[in-house]
Amino acid sequence: MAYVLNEDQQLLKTTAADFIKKECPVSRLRSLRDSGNAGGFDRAMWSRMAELGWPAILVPERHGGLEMGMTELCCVLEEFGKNLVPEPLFTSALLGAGTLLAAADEPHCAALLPEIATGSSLVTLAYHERGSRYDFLRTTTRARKHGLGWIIDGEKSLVFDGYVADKFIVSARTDGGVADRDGITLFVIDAGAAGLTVTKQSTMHLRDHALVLLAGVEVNGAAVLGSEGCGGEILEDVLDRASVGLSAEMLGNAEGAFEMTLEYLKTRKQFGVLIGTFQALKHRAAELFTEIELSRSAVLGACHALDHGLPEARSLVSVAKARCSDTAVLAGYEGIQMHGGIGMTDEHEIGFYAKRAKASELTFGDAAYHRDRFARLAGF
Amino acid sequence: MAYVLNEDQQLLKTTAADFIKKECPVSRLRSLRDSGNAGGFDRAMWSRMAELGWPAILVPERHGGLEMGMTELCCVLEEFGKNLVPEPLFTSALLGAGTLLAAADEPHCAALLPEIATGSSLVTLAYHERGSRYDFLRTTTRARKHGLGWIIDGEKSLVFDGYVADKFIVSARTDGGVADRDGITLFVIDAGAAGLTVTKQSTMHLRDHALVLLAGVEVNGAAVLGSEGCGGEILEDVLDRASVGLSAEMLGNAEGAFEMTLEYLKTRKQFGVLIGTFQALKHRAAELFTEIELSRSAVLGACHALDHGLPEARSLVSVAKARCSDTAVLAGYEGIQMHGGIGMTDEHEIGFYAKRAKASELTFGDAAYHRDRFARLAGF
Amino acid sequence: MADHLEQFRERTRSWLEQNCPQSMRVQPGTRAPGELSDEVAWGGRNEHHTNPDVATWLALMAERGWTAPLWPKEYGGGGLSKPEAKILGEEMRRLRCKPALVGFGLTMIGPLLLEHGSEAQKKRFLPEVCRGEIRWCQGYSEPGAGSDLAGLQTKAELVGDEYVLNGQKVWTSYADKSDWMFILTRTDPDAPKHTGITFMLFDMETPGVTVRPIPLISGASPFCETFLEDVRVPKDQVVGDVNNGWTMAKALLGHERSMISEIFNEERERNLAVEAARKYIPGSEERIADASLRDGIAQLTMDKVCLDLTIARTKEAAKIGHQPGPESSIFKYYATELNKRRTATMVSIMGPQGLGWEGEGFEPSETQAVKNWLRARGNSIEGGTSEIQLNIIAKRVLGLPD
Amino acid sequence: MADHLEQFRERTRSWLEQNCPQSMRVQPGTRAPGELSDEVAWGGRNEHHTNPDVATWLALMAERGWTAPLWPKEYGGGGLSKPEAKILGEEMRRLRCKPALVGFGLTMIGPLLLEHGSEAQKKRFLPEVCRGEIRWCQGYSEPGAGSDLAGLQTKAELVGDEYVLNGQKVWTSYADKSDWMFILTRTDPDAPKHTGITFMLFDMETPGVTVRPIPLISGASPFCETFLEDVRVPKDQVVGDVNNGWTMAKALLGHERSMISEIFNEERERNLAVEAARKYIPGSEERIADASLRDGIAQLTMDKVCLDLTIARTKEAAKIGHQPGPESSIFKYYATELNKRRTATMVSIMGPQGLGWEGEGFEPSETQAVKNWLRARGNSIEGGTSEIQLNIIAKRVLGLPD
Repeated sequence: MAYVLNEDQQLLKTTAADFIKKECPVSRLRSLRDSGNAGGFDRAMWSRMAELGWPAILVPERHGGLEMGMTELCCVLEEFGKNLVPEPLFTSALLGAGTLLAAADEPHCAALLPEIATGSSLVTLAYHERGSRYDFLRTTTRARKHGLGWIIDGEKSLVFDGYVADKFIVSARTDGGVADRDGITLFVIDAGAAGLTVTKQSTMHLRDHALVLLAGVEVNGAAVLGSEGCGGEILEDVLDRASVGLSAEMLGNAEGAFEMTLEYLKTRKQFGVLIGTFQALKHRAAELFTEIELSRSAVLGACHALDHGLPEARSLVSVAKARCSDTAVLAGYEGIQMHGGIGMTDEHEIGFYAKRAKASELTFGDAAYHRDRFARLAGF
Repeated sequence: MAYVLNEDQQLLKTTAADFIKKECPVSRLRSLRDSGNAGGFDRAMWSRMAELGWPAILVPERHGGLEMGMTELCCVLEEFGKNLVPEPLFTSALLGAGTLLAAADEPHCAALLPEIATGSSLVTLAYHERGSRYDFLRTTTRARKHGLGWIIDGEKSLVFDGYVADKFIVSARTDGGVADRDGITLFVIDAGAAGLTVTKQSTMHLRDHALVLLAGVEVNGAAVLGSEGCGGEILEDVLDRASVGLSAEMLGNAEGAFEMTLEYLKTRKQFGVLIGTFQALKHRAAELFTEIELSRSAVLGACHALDHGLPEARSLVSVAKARCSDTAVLAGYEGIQMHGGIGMTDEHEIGFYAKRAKASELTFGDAAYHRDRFARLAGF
Repeated sequence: MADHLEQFRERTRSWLEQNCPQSMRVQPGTRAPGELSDEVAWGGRNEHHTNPDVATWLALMAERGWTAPLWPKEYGGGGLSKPEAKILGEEMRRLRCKPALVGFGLTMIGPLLLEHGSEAQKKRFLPEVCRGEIRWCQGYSEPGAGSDLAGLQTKAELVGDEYVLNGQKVWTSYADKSDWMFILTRTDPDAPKHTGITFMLFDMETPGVTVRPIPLISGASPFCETFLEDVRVPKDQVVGDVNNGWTMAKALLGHERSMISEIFNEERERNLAVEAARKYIPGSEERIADASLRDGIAQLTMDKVCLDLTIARTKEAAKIGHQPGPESSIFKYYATELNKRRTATMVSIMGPQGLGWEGEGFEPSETQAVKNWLRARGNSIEGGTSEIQLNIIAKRVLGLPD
Repeated sequence: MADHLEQFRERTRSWLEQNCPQSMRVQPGTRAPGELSDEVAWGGRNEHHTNPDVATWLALMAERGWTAPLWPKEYGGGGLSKPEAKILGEEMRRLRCKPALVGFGLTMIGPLLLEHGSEAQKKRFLPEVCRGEIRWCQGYSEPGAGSDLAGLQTKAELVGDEYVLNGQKVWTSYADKSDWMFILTRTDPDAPKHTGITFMLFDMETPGVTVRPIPLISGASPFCETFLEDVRVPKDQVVGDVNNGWTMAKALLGHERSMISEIFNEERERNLAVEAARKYIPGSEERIADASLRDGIAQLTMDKVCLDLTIARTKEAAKIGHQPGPESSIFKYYATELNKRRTATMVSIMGPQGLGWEGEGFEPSETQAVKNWLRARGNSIEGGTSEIQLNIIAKRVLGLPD
């Protein structure tokens, strides 16, 4: 079965759905926000999730993981998206473990993956720079040789969960021009390294992003992840996976917003009747349902292609990211509009879905970017 | 008043509307088509229209015309569009008289405009070539000097009313590369010229287009319209006016299709109720109404700018052509869909509107072409 | 068991290799939805093929009952088990054999008779269906009852042992080429509209039946109007119970919907739009030069991928025994809307050449693209309008109130 | 006559030149819809301005009655004729004078009292309005009655000479800054819903009134909830007849709609999107490098041109005496939908910088663009949802049946 979950996958998904519904409903996001929680999430909750094995999903068994695939990880991420769960599964499993796996660097994997799998260490990826838009190759951060090690200078922006991460994987240019594919090297750097400053960034979707400043950060030669100059390829691989993971989250966003909206259509009365009886709203709801089903297929298709190393994987990644971006944003928009006045207020959760969806759309390339990438891959 | 018709304009429009409603309702188009009418239109009817002064609208008084502007011409063309009237007002007033006026060539104007004004001569413009898409500068037809005259070779396609025209204004390259702006020269050629072959083209919207083959056509030096090599500029001017004229027709198309559809919504019953009570259809009808009102403004705005020689005229031409193309096609589509099964059949006139709208969309540049032109004119 | 199946496979393969004419093995080309192909047998007394292999292939297959492999042998079928029928299908695909017979007899009225028909009806009609001797058309829609099918008005009054039919049907595909019609009639005008409908069969040569083809905005079409004036139908030609025709109509309707959506799977549009763009838009050798169209083509292609993945997902679910839910309504809705966009984009790509209707100055591929575009406008009307599909999704899938 | 007007113009001009403070002549900047500007007087006891010229300018203008130039002098107005008022407006624009006073008192409740108020009410309230001593808010919407305004439930029971109000109002703009509220209440619970509604006025300091601001998805907002618990309103504060409040509400609602659509005219977005694109999309010095966004910006700009032309057309028609028909409903609908698209495009142009909410790593223009985008989502809800606008067009303009 390529696009239908098997029993194990279904069980994993149901377990996640039940746990999250009970422990992390969307209302919890507001409490965390309003309590001014610095980390944006709850460490005790994250430990419980680690016990359920979620950060270990992609990690090979030899490093203490479950050695499952993107399909399984996306089952859980979709449930996270449905309830806007703030715990850093996406960061840990994809940007952390995912980058280490894409680099296939055994020493670093052996050192870090077991800690990631148990949730005891949070590793994130610092690649994005202001002004680079969606071009992950555009890197002005520079690393220059210094004895047997390196000195790194630059700034990284919107680093996922950067404010609470234990380690950063930082992309820096060791060769080539600012937008070249070759000449980018990845470094594993401790959050406590001298010269590294982390500033929390306040973003609309309440994820814990950070600005990371590197001012003469010194690392030794072993800090290089993979090999020198090959960071571009690793980034493309991990960002493809991350795009699909985020797509699964956005699918969940759309479902969560849509469920909430359907419920409202079935209970809210105006002009003496339920607003769900208005045909114009019915048709829009049915159209949105159609988009959600197509988005689900796109995520399943991309996961299948990645898990089986199919040649069309990159194209399907772009299909999923474009589709899910459009659907999640539409679900947020329609959710607000159909809720009417209450949907405009900060008191109601529907607005959270719209913000999260828009933020995810603008991460790893929006729909227009991925349509263009799809066309390039197809040669037109 | 820039965008509201004055009393004279209103009178002209009402006269045209009344005449056309009575004499040329849309059902007449089918009769003409099914009778296999070679010219696509009725010469007796055309004479009556000439008596009303319509082909003389743009013609200066000194050449026997009414010396009015685009606003007035578009009032009548809109009514033509509402009923898909096949008589060649568009061709005669814009492509014929319009090109002569744009060239400001007094001898040719004096010779031809009086005949055009009375409807006794039909002059058309042969500029388009297969493979040139919307680039009116792309001209492979060549004219080479021969004594005091010229010899012309090439092929022109989709010449408006070419099958029944008395004279052609033909663009040919006398200098420069195939897509250059300079080096295009316009020639006035008699339909009976040796070497000129006219073949009728059967198009979906039942306009009388023709393929015009020029094989060693000889003309004398006086055949040049305007001056040698300046045809590119003249073409841009006349095609701007023609685009607005066609936009007015498309506005009429949209109104005609919409009226027919509204009538159907108010009389057709399904599931025991009038289909016009279905909210989803109501909302779509209201959206279409909005588009039509915006299209009307776009046409009025472009006419005003052209008539007053405003600097934003070219931009407004593109606004009108893009908007009216989208609206007319939408009105045709919604018309067919809301009519249901009967809308799919050749028996019902709603399909004629969809075909005409699409054909006009694909003439002088579609909406995407004009968005791009608008952006270029605005410098982005 | 497995041995038996393996032997069956080998026997089938060798029989097919020996008997399927070469001209019936060509891979089916792309054809426009609703267009008649002259390369396969639709059956019936009005059919004539220039290629004699069509008739030969039909006769050979019918002799073995393999035009309807799963039907009982006594009714002219093959009497195969499901695994055997699957093997037959696989072997036919392997050799690229065309089907020996297609049409409503096999896909619609046959299965209905098997379930709801009387023994006499099965004996009378099914063998003729299997041998391709009778071609069927469907008399459902009426001028006054489009989306509201149950609002039909064609009257059938019982006079003695016969029903007397008066009324008019529209959108009868190939009524002009068919032998018999299965029809929905109103037998009880006083009953609520979904009851009082009866399903019956009659010969198109019965006196009082007049057929007139319907030209579409795209030109000629298989659709007809059928006028019924005092058409006498013996009451043993009623299928199922009198006044219970709506139940059967619903079953067949669902079937029609899924067929229409499968049509689009045949086409491989991906490259057609790109190829056309390279041809019609100057400077498109590398990237398509019109950025707006390029973006639109990418969107269309990606939408098609999503639709195909969704269909594959449902098929997989069906394989492991999940019932396809009413979600399958999104296929009809989405596939037809997508086809409308796709065909419109093809015309846009052609630019001014998209004006062509026929003859001078246009290539056949150009005029065909224009007709495909116009024909596609009907996709979201026939077989249940898009509006009806959205109503169904809203009600049955989303549970929104009436 | 013309002489008189010419003299009036000269006197007005010289008075304005001498009296309008320089700081009140700056051209109004672009401000986000619904945001409070501190540069003009809204009036009332809660208002404080850092710039003392605001109060000076108000006092000077109010003294001449020119805050409400067309109102009768006896109520504090200017008693000007229409031609005179027009001249005053022209001269103020010429000198770029800001209005001395703005708000609901002048635009909504004042005109209503002039038409429907008792003589006592006019004498009591209108002079205070003209002098900017009383600021008004509007108590219409309720949590259970959004688009269905007439479904309101706030109860007003007559007890002796007072109405006792109980209920809750939402979307009361600036309730926290206003002195008085004009409110719709239900005085006859048994009457059909459009009757049984009464329009009345009360002081926000009356015991039992509680106000709570409503934060929006975009952050802080002028909107409030107002809770009413046994609020006692003397019955001479009823405007018009008891149970006839719906008539007045409708008149005021139409007014609110046209105000909202005018807000968008203030903005000149054309260059903002293009400028942002050049800044955020690498390689956009000549043409904007992202073709899809470039196309989208062109579409938006052209749509805005069409909307502006349509508004200009209606204004011209009004000048020559045509009544603006219900077609003006398209302004609210189209302008708000356009603003939603426009603000969303601005965020898309910024790409990842469009995630910014506040503080580190983002420029103020970036976080403001994000908030504008979120705030705009409400444009198609407040003042009558887009759905309601489409209903109105379908019914009143197109005459489609209910």
